[in-house]
Amino acid sequence: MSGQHIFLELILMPLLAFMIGLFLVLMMRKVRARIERRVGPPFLQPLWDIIKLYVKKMQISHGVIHDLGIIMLLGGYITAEVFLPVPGMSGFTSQGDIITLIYLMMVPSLGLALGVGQCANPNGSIGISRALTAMLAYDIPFIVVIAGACLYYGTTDLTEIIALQKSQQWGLLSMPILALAGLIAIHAMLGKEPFEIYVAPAEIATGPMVEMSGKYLGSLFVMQCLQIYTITVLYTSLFLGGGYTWFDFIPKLFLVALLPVMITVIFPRYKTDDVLRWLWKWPTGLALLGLAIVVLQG
Amino acid sequence: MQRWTTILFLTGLSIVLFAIITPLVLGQSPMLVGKLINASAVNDTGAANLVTAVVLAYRGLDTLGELAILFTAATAIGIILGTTDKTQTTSSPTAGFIVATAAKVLFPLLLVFALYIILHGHLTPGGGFQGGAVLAAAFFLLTLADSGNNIKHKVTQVIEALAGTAFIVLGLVSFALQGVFLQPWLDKGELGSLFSAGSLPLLYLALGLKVGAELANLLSSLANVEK
Amino acid sequence: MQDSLILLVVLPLLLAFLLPVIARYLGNLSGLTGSLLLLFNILLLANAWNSVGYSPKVILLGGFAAPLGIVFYIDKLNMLFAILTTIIALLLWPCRTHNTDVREYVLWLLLLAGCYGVILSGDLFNIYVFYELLAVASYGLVTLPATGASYIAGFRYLMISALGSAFALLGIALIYSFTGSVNIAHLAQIIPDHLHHIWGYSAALLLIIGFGVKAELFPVNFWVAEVYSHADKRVTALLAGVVSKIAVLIILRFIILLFPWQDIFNFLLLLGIIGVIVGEFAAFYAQDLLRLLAFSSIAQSGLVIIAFACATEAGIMAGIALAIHHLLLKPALFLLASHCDRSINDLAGLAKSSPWASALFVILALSLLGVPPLPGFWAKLLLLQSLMAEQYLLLLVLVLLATIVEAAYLFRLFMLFYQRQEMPEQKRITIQGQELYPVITLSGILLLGLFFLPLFMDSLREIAMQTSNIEAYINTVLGKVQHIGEGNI
Amino acid sequence: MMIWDDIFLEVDFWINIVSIALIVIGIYGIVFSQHLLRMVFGLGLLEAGVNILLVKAGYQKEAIAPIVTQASDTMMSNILAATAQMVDPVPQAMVLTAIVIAAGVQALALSLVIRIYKKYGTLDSHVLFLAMERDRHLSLNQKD
Amino acid sequence: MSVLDLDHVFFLLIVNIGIAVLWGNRPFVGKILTLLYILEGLSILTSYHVLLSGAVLSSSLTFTVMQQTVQWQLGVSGGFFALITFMAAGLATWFSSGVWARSYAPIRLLHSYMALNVAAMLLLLASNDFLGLFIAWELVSLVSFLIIAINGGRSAKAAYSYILYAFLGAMAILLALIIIWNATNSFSYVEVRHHWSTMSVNRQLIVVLLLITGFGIKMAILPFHRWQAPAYAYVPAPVAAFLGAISSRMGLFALFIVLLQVVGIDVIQTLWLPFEIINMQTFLLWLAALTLIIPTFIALRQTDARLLLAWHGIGQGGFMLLGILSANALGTAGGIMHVFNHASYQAALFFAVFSVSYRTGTADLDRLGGLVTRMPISFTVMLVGIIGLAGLPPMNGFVSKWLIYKALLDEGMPLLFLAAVIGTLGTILSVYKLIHNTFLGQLRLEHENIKEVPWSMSIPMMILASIVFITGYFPGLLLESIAAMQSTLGISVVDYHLGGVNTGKGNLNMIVVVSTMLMAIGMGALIFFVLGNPRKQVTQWDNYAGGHFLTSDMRYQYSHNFYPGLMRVISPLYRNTIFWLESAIVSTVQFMAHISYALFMQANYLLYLILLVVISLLWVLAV
Repeated sequence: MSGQHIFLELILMPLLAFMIGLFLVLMMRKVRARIERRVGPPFLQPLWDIIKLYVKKMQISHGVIHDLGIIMLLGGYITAEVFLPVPGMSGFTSQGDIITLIYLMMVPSLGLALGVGQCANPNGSIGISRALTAMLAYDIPFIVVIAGACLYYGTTDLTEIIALQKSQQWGLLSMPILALAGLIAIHAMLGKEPFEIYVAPAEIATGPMVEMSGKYLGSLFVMQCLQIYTITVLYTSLFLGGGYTWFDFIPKLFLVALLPVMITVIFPRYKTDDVLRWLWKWPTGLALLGLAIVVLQG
Repeated sequence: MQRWTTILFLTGLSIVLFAIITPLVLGQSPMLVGKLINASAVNDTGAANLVTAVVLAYRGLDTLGELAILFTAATAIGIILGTTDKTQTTSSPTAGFIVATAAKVLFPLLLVFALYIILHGHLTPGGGFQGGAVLAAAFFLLTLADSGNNIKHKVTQVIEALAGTAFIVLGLVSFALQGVFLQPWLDKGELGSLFSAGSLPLLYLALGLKVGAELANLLSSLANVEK
Repeated sequence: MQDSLILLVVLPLLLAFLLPVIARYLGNLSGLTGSLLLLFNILLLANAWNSVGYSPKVILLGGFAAPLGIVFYIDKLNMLFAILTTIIALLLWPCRTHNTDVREYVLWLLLLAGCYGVILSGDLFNIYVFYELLAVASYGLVTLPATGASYIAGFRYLMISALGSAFALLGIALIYSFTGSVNIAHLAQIIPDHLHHIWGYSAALLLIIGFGVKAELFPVNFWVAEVYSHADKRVTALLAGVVSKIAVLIILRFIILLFPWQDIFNFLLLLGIIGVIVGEFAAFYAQDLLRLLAFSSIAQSGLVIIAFACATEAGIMAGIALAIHHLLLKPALFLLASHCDRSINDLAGLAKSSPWASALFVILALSLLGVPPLPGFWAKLLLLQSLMAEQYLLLLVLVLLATIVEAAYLFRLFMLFYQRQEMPEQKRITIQGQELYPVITLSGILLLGLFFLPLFMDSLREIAMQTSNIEAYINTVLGKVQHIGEGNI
Repeated sequence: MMIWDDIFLEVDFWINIVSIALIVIGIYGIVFSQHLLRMVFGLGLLEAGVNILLVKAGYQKEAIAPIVTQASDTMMSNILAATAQMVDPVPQAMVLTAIVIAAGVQALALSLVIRIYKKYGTLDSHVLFLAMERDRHLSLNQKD
Repeated sequence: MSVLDLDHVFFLLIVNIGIAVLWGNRPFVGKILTLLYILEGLSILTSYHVLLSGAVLSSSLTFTVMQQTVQWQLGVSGGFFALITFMAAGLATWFSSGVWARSYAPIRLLHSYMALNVAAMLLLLASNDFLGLFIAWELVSLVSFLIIAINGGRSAKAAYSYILYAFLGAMAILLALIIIWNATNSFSYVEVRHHWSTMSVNRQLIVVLLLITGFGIKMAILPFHRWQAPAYAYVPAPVAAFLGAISSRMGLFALFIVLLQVVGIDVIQTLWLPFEIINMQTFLLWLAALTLIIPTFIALRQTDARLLLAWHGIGQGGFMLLGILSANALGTAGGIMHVFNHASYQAALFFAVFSVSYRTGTADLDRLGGLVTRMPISFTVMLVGIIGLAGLPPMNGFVSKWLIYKALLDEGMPLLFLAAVIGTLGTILSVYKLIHNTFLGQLRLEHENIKEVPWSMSIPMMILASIVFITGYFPGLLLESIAAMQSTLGISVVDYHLGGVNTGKGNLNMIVVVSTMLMAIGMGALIFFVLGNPRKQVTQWDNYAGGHFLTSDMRYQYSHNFYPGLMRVISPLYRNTIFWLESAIVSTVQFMAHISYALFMQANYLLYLILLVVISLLWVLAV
């Protein structure tokens, strides 16, 4: 792979991720609106929101670390994008496997925590402690799911997993329970309704976003798009056989993003303790059951 | 209750001891070494009284050890009771007139009797220890009679020391002559006569004097302990 | 010529008899004569050591052949213990202050003569007599400080020791009534196979308990705590270091030569291990330094007894190594501890007031504990190896647990010594220099021994081989005469 | 010589009884008594009992005392015949030493008892033990 | 320079001790000692290529006793650990050589104990057979007792409990040694490995368990972990860094040598615990996993920064053991690499925490906050440290964690993988709490005029931070010596390249990962700073407070009980059973001591003598 080819992919992958992410966010808001029997936002609304925030005159910063946190936020997900297997572009998928990806996804949450910490607002700190507790909550079932998958496939390299699924059957069919548990875990990772204590708009006063305004809030929206994209691509490549061509890849992503939205609409918000207890009880139980099946199958 | 435990304990102890002692029927014990000594004692040491032969010749070191123990006991008592100066000693009541006169009469007799026992140690039963005891009794009789004229500790100590050294020197001489410590030397003389059995009577003499002086010293220090 | 070794016993007695008389003329020289005599003893032993060479020698007392007369048996082990006793006695010799009674020297000399007699003698009753000489001399020495408490401690010590001697005498009577002889070599031929029944066992038990009093065997070592904390420091050092090891030596001779039966070994192992555990735990609870060291010496002699009780050659080697290590170490500790005779928490901050003494105490205690580079570790390693060879796993574990308890109370002491906050001025303890000379020489010997460790280990192995070789013992003592007069046992 | 034998057994039995009685009483005296003096006497009895057993070990049946009396004829042969009949002299020598040792130890014990009585005025071993501990405690604390 | 053999290093160490003891309290001596440590490190580095090729640095320190020749020589594994020791010691002495020395009275003691510690540790690392190992082991435990007890008071108590645990360990090792001696009557590793199978199976089991207890105590494996946290927290700064970095890893080194080289991992896999429930390797792995999880979640609750870090030290120790015992090339490589990584960022974190407490006087998380504006360098060092400790990509912690996770997955132990990840997540939470409560949030009034720590203290911190980043960027540097180590031990070797590892099933190239991260952060910064209007700096009181006006006298900071939700869920799990177990043992010992003392203090003790005589005679009659 020649140098500039790599460089091109380095630029192209995050951009593509951002665009697909925007459409995913749009789709989510559209579907949610439809369910709530309202029209929903126009086509490019998420993009406009970001642009509106970026062009704001008053950009309030609480210190260097506040900015550094946001940059770490964006940087973390941009790096993750490069390692995700996307049809047609290999990027650096061969240089880092799924464990690297999991850790790369933790870097942004640490960046966000640092940024919010610098704002010296206790409400922000409370929000961050809730965010990290939630991370602890949803990461455990997710890790069990990944352990099960890797054990089943025998490898932790995503491109190989996709190739295996192409030759055999989709992960969804071979490990249904794990796939289900994975879905619930992803649901929590996206910070959607029952588990959205730390990003919920109503909790804005006590959430991490309390001191974020202007382009800081904008970058958070960018992060949200990239996050949705990363998580859905990860899930598809693990259980839905990844994308052979762009035409079957995009619908899979939208499908994966669609299911959580359907659930979020009808649920109220859990408190942090209940998030912990629920996530450690049901999805983890399911995942462990799936893991047991995988292990027993040998 | 305490009474019963002691009785129980004592009967238990006596049964145990009895079980150990019974097989040793009197008279049947094997005289392994005894026979040899009986056979060779007379011509080895020339002493008529075989016990003295054993005490002084065959097992001379035991007797030396024994002497040392008595001497240690005496010195230890000397330190503990510390009767170096007689000024504060309690003046026990002077014995009655009968005891005083009897003491004066008996003292020389006892002396003669003690010396007889010591000197004839190798011929007739008795010897240094028994003679020494009688000697001490003689002197103690005097202190009993009237506590005033106490045994002069200086003198007894000197006798004691000299007698002890005499005993050891006799042994050392035999060491110098024959290279073996405490071996009976000097000619054995004919059996049964006073001057027979080589150096044994001399050893017994030294032994007797030492024991006599020591016991006298011991008894007097026990008798009049300082206030 | 090694026959002259008899002088070891005789000269101290001669000097003891003469000293009260000639002390007036010698004046303060009398202390010196004692040490001169000891130097002479060392010379005697030195030229005897290389002349003994490999085969052990015999001295016939009174020129009579073995079973008749008394016999002194000279072999490497006895010589080693004799030399060590002389060195320790020389170092601990009471220096002459204005009020020391000359009779104290007499008692020391008599004790010394008793020690030599017990080490060298090869005759059962003779050992008993010299052991008794040792005992009576130690009664006298214990009551030297003339305080009421020392009298009571002396009396209780006398009582238990006299009771022990009575049992020993009963044992000798039993043995004599069965075998008719008291010479150890002669008995060694008869007892092991003929007396292997309950009377032989009971004789063995009585003898071991009798001589166990001085060897600090478990049930009979109640006197140790009282006597060591009330007696004079040099006497305690001598008793704890030398005398207890000599008593253990006697028990070693008995169980190797006279009673080589497994039941007796088990009995001794049991008593030994109880002694170790109870000793260590009592030391953990002890409130003052002297009593702590007394209990630790109970534990140490328990270890030596255990080593000897597994009567293999390795066991004997371990026992000798432990005995020598403790013999050199404990007197030094007692001399150091005698100055800080306070309850333990008054010792806080000792390192500030007398840094050298506390540093020395720490090093010696670490060697006692068995911390590797120090000699104590090698002795303990030998013990553990011999225990393992005999597959006594439980004993091994208990010994190690006891070491941990020992570490607990020793380190508690070190923490106290090196505490930061200052002690009030008047409670400060300072140890003068000249008191430390014997301690420094002793620890010097110990640490020097470290450099000659391989050489030392080989000679120890050689001594152990010679001791455990029973036939050699019988042949040298009885000459080539076999089984004199079987007698109707 | 039947009579001689059963008389002989009778004597042996009685000697055993006496010696064991002495030993047991001695031990009782030492262990169970609280009075120091009684302990010393107990010791004496114990030593006596043991000495009896020691002497008994030397006795031979129908043997005579080990003293050569017919001093007149110095013929070696009949002296040998005489000594063959003799009792074993070695235990007698040993007993001699044991008795003197016992005497020495008891004298020392008595002097200690005197000294203790002078100092504490009592001879009860429990009281004395507590007194010793108290002295020890005092000497530990007030030494400056 | 010609190949230096070990004698030069020993000589330098003795010079070290001499200088420290004689002129410890001179101002310039700290710098000389640092130079000496660095010189020693370099001397090993120069002859490191010899070690890599499997040769050995021999020394003339040998003696033979009981037909055993005890010889000291440094292999590649010893060399690797020695490098870490010298790095830690050098930087710690550098930290304490400057201004800090004036604030610490017994500086002479500190320098001499540090020198003694390094010497003892090198002796341990160079030991070549069981006897040499045990001698050095006792020396190390004694000397670390000294250095732990340096502050007196609280740390003296911690040191006392440490030395008791250490002696328990030492006795366990001695027992194992004796059992081995009985089977093979030799102490050399080769001989023991050769004769190992002659021992009966349950004796092998006992020996392995004893060795693990013995060495595990120093590493604070679970049942014996109570002594380490206070011991490593209440000591002065350089000592805490040194101990945290390397001291408890001596246990790991010994375990690593004994279990892998002598006993062999295959033997451990075949050894079954009684009743065949679980084989030894799984038992140990689960023990290591528990040692990772429980201390980490205890650390979560700590309010004192030093204790929090000390508890994390114990947790990461469990992680290393997890790696080493995974019997997989990647796992062992990860385990050893984690030793280096942990040494680097633990020391950095301790330095950062102590520099904060040097300036503010306290390390209590509830009384700090907002210091990032005042102490930027300490903040960056702590940031790098916590990213390393949490094991996030750019730093070296991630590489060793990745290796161990990959090994656990490849070996088919998903539950252990889960346990390890739980441990890591707990680390991330507690580590964020550390940096948030000290540096972020509201700056307190009294810390207004806090300045950054002087250069002599901040340079070592920065060096450590850079080491953490560089070894993260190029893990090959470490993997090279680790591969050499694995080959000398005869276990499967990891195939590495400068950037990382490529196994067949998913590989890692840190050069790519880190460079993409830097590029991505560059892009993020580009987007963030270029687009949108210039930023306006705002003071900490210009915050949203629901309409209230923030004033400086009101403490507007959230740091106490940082994870309330999590704590409510898992607080029932904190039952500290080990604490009750420990105090139960202590009270039984005291009770037995009281009994045996009373046993001796008897007025009428002759009774016991007579009882013994009667009982023994009865026993004789019964026989």
